[in-house]
Amino acid sequence: MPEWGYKININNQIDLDFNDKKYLQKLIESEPSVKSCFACGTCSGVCSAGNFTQLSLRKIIALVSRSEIQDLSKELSKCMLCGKCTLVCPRGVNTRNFILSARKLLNDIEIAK
Amino acid sequence: MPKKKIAVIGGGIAGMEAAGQLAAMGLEVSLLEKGNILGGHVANWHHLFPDGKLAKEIIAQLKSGVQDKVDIHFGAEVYKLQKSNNYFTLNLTDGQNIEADAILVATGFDLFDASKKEEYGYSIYDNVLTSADLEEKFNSGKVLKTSNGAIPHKIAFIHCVGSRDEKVGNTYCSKVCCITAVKQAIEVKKIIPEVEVYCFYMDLRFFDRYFEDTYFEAQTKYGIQFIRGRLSEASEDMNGAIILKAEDTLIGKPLKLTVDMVVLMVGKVSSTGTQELSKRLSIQLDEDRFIKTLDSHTLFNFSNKEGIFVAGTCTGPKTITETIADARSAAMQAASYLRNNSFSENNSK
Amino acid sequence: MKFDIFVIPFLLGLNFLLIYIIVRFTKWILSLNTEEKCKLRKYIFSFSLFKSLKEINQEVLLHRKIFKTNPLLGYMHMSLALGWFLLILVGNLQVKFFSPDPFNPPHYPIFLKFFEPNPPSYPFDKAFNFIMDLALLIVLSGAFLAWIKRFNSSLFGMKHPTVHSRGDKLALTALWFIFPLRLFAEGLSAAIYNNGSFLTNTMGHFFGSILPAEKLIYPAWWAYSLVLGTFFLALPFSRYMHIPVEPLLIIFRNAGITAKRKISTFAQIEINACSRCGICIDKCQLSSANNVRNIQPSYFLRNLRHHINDFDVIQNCLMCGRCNAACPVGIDSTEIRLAKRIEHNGYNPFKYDYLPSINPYRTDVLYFAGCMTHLTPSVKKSMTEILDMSGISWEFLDKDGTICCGRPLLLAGQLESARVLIDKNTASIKASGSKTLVTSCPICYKAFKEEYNLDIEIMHHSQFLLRLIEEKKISLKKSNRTVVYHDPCELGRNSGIFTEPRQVINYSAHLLKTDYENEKGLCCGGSLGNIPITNFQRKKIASEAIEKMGISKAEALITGCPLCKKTFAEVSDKPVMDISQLVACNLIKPKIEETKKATKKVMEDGAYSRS
Amino acid sequence: MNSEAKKTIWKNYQKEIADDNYFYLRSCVRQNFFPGAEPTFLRIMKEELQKDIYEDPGHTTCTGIGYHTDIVPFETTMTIVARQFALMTSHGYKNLVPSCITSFGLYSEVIDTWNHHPEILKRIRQNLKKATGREFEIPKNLAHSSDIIYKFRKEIAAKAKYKLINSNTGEPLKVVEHIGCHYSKMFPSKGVGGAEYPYVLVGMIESWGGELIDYPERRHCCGFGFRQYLVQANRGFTFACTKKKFESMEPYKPDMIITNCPGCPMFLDKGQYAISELEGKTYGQDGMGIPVFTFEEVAGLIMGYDPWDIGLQVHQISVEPLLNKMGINYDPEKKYLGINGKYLGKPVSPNVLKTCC
Repeated sequence: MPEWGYKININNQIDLDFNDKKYLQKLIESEPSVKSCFACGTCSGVCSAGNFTQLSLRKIIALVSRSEIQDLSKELSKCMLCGKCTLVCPRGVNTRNFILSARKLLNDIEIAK
Repeated sequence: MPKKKIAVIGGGIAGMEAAGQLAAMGLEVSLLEKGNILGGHVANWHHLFPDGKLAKEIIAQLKSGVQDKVDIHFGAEVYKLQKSNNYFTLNLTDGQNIEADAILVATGFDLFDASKKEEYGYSIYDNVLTSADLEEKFNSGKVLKTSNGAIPHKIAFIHCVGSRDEKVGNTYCSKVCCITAVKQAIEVKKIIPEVEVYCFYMDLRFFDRYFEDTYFEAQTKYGIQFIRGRLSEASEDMNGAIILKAEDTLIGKPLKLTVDMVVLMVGKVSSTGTQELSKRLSIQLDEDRFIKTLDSHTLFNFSNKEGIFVAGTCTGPKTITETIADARSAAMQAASYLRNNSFSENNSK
Repeated sequence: MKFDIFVIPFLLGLNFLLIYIIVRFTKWILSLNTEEKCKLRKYIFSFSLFKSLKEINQEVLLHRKIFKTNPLLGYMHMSLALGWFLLILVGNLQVKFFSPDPFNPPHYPIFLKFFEPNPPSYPFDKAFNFIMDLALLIVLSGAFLAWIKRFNSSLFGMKHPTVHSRGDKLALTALWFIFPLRLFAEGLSAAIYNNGSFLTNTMGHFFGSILPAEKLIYPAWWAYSLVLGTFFLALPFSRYMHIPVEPLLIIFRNAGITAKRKISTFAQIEINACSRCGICIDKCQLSSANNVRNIQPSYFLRNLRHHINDFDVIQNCLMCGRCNAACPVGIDSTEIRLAKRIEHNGYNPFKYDYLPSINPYRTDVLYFAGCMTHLTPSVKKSMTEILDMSGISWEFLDKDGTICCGRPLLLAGQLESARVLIDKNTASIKASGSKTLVTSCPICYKAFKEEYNLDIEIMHHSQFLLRLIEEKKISLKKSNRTVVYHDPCELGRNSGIFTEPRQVINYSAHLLKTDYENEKGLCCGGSLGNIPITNFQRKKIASEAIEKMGISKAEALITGCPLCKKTFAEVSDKPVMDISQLVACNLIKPKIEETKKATKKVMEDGAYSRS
Repeated sequence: MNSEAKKTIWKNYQKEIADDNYFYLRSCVRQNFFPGAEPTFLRIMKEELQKDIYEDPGHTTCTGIGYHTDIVPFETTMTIVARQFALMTSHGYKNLVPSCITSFGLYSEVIDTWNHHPEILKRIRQNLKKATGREFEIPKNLAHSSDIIYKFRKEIAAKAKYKLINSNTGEPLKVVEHIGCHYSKMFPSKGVGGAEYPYVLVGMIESWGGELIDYPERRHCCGFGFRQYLVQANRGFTFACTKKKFESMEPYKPDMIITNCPGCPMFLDKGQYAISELEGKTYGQDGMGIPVFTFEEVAGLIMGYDPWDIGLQVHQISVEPLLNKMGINYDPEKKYLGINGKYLGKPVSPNVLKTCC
């Protein structure tokens, strides 16, 4: 490939035609309550880790529901599992189990690779 | 003393309810409908949020209130109005003249013309429908199919089409589209359980009783996906599927999605009927082109003209429940005005 | 002659059992690590071994703990264990008395009445026969009760007894038949030879009057030998393995060997020592409030023993420790569960490289609110007010954001990830140079106590408040409000802090007793220990706890845990207060100038500590 | 697709296009990269349509590129635009016809600004007066050269020797049209057919016998975007856009692309080379790419002008396959001979993209 000082940028759009929905399905099976998230962001607001770094569970759930798993692992690894979000969620989402299941899923994918 | 007369203009649910109530209060009511059926938009709807009750049941219920109790004129539009000391004469397009002591305007709304949002491709792309088109399909009882006769795998509902959009001159919220979208999404899921349904929204407004529950059910029971982002543009691919582009504002990335069918949740705009009538009756419209009421808290059934009352969506978007309530209150106001003409003097001045 | 063909089943069973146990025990002892080995060696050659023997006698024979849970249940277990033990012991003694030769085959005393139907008289023979019959009667009564229990466990105070596996059922049936058959065989021998004492003799004459004794006696001995053999063969693979293992467990435990964080030898022994008595099932609030009955130790340990790794069972536990408190064998199943969780979730630990290093001002007392406390500002506010008024020099470590203590991660099996947070916090705590660390969150408290090694004093705020009161740093007026105190699992049962909170409350209100004090304390359901539990299930547990503690008769519910406070607040119609709130609202505020002095002092201390 | 309904939409966007007496302004990019295009346009106007069209050798850049890359301040731009207008006025013309889409957009923008802010117009008049002593009138009619060709598309069709038809099969050629962003995205009312369904090129395609391809990314920018391409670090964006368009049109198997902007054909034409070198991907038949034309070149082609006279030899994508399809006879030997018949030299052939001869 020639060295022209640039490459063709890869598309940064969320391509729902391309993304693999099976991840979303698996996660919903392991923690159904996540379906009821309405993105109020309370979780992100109380987040203990959020005091020190960019971490938004609301965004993580959104990413998962779009099956955007590439950015996910990094985000999840910031969580301290303290459980404040579980305590404040207005839709009763079991956030800790969601995070652990998501982590397990990503780990399995890693292993599969 | 002779019966007082009142003319109700508009045979939608507001007009029917008002006329029915007025007749019940012993007034001589004539109901003017420019079309040839009663029920207005509701008559074209299949079933209603939030409980899925059939629209025709509502219509039937309201009909029973006016049948043989009210003098109903079909194909009747008002083209001229004279007033001589608190007494109106309406010249109708069908040649008849009607005399009345008061007028109740219930000329309702029109659905936003979706083709005005060119970038959404309504009337250009065959698989782009409006919420009304979808209801029509429900009514037809036929299986939901795309233009090339296939069962759709993915359907997207686009909220706020023609509402909250200064580009088309409607800056207000049409109130019922969010809940209608969710209602229709659930209905589609019931017909085609394996279909993927997406709702593109700016804000979700579930203000009324049971609405939030419907939303919750849509999420948890029917797995309907909600994407917070306004549709930017739609284009058609070779097979007539629609490629949607929006920003997923919860993630902050542009998003692309190809669907087999798009449903535009068209908003409510002031009906041409309302606007023409306002000229002939010289009643005042507000900036949103809906009829201006004397006061939005208490005198919301009074137009700026004495003896002319307003009810229903001609004064802005309303749910069916609100419309019915509004019609009843209008009927009550009109009746008390007719019983004692001083009423409006006290209030409306 | 001292042999007959029919004893072979018994001998086979017995020998197999003995060999199995010896092999198994040696394996276990060898698999201990060196440190544990020397612990064990030290212990065995010390006097404190007698403590174990006493305990063995109390728990294995007399079943003291089970008596505590339910007398009838206790008697049932005791009668079986003690009675059978006596039969064996006295049986052998008896033989020693009349048989000259020193060595008798093991079956000889068991089937004595077969080999010596009417022996020449020997010292105390009447007494021996009497004791033997008495022992038999005791065992029979136990067996009878056990049989009743199968049909109506509620008589024994058990709502949901363990649902046993096929193997267990087989062993159980064998056990039921052993003693009736012994009675039958000895009875028949009494019918023929008129031997035995009050039980066998009388029953014998009764049998003789209705049955052809001569024809039946030999088959009866066969049957007796057969069921014994079957039972011994089945024992190692059934719940009855706990009979030999429990004494070993007691010795190991007293020797100070534990199952910390991994499925070690000790854990293996604990797993085998579980008798699946099912006492844990009723204690578990997942069972009582949510009808979840497959996760309790009784089943969880059975899974492990059969190498079934059911992740859902492992995850679905409040880790409240009520089962441990009630376990007659004293198995710490939560520790084992934790070990399993670590096995499952321990993979690629988190880095948390984004965490800042916090350097608090140097101070005597460091206050760590904890994540959850930030959701109960009332607690933060009260503590700040009290600490300020007390005039001591203190710092609010996690005022602007908590670095989690790590226990929630640990409870989810993320041991490595937890370590990172532990190190972070340790660093900043050490940096403060404080002598005392006070926390408002029992979860943090337990973490600081067990996971950290901070060589400073660690206190829950209830303890510290008591100190402030006793040292007259603060003074309270006693209100006449009646309150109920809820023991947070992590503070009470799991950290053993019961008295201090109650003392503090007694200074400021009237504390009502409930049926769930101290060790018996209930879980609020909010526990971070349970990962898959749904919000709905949590609420049910909380409501049930409120119900059981009888909050209705009190004016307020007092607790010492922000998580309990929030969880209860959702379902309680009475106010739920933290102990610190109670103290704060009963503080006797000093006069203005005193306050000035106090604050001045704080300032000075502050100034001092800041320089 | 309901194309009838579509017509009704673009019909809402009609603009007035003067029918004679044009003052022509050239395009920096077009005259450099498609040197045959503008002469062809002038030739058609003068010879075929007998129109009065004048250009002043003294006219300059409109500063569009400088303006859109934040180099030239708007004040300066407006003054330079004013000078162009002054030239027009001095020659007694009222109808301005720029060859460049960006100029067209910029003139529209400047005029619109002046309409809203007379005080600015006043100031600019002073600036120009002070600087050059010139005075100017705002054009009565502003139309892009493609608007002119669109206006006379039928006349041209009547005189045409060839059609946009595959002479072997008789099928109409599948044509992709690409409109420069500055044509109607800024001022939809200033473009024939508006911004969503622009018709200016479609009109030519339809009346010259071709068949329009309406593909999903039709509205998308070619990728030039000034800041994007002109800053090396941003060029990745440029070709990401170009690629997006080609990926989207590929399944429709287009025979050719027509453009009305000078920059777009450059990026669609040379972009195919860049993509092929960077990612090894080529479009069109047998790795030869999809030929790209300016509307003037296409007009010239169907009028039967010699392909090499209208400058098709400087295209990156070989045009021969299309010429063959259309049944246009040409002399391959003459491809690299200049007007004066002198040999220009032959370009080096790329690594991936196939070229003929």
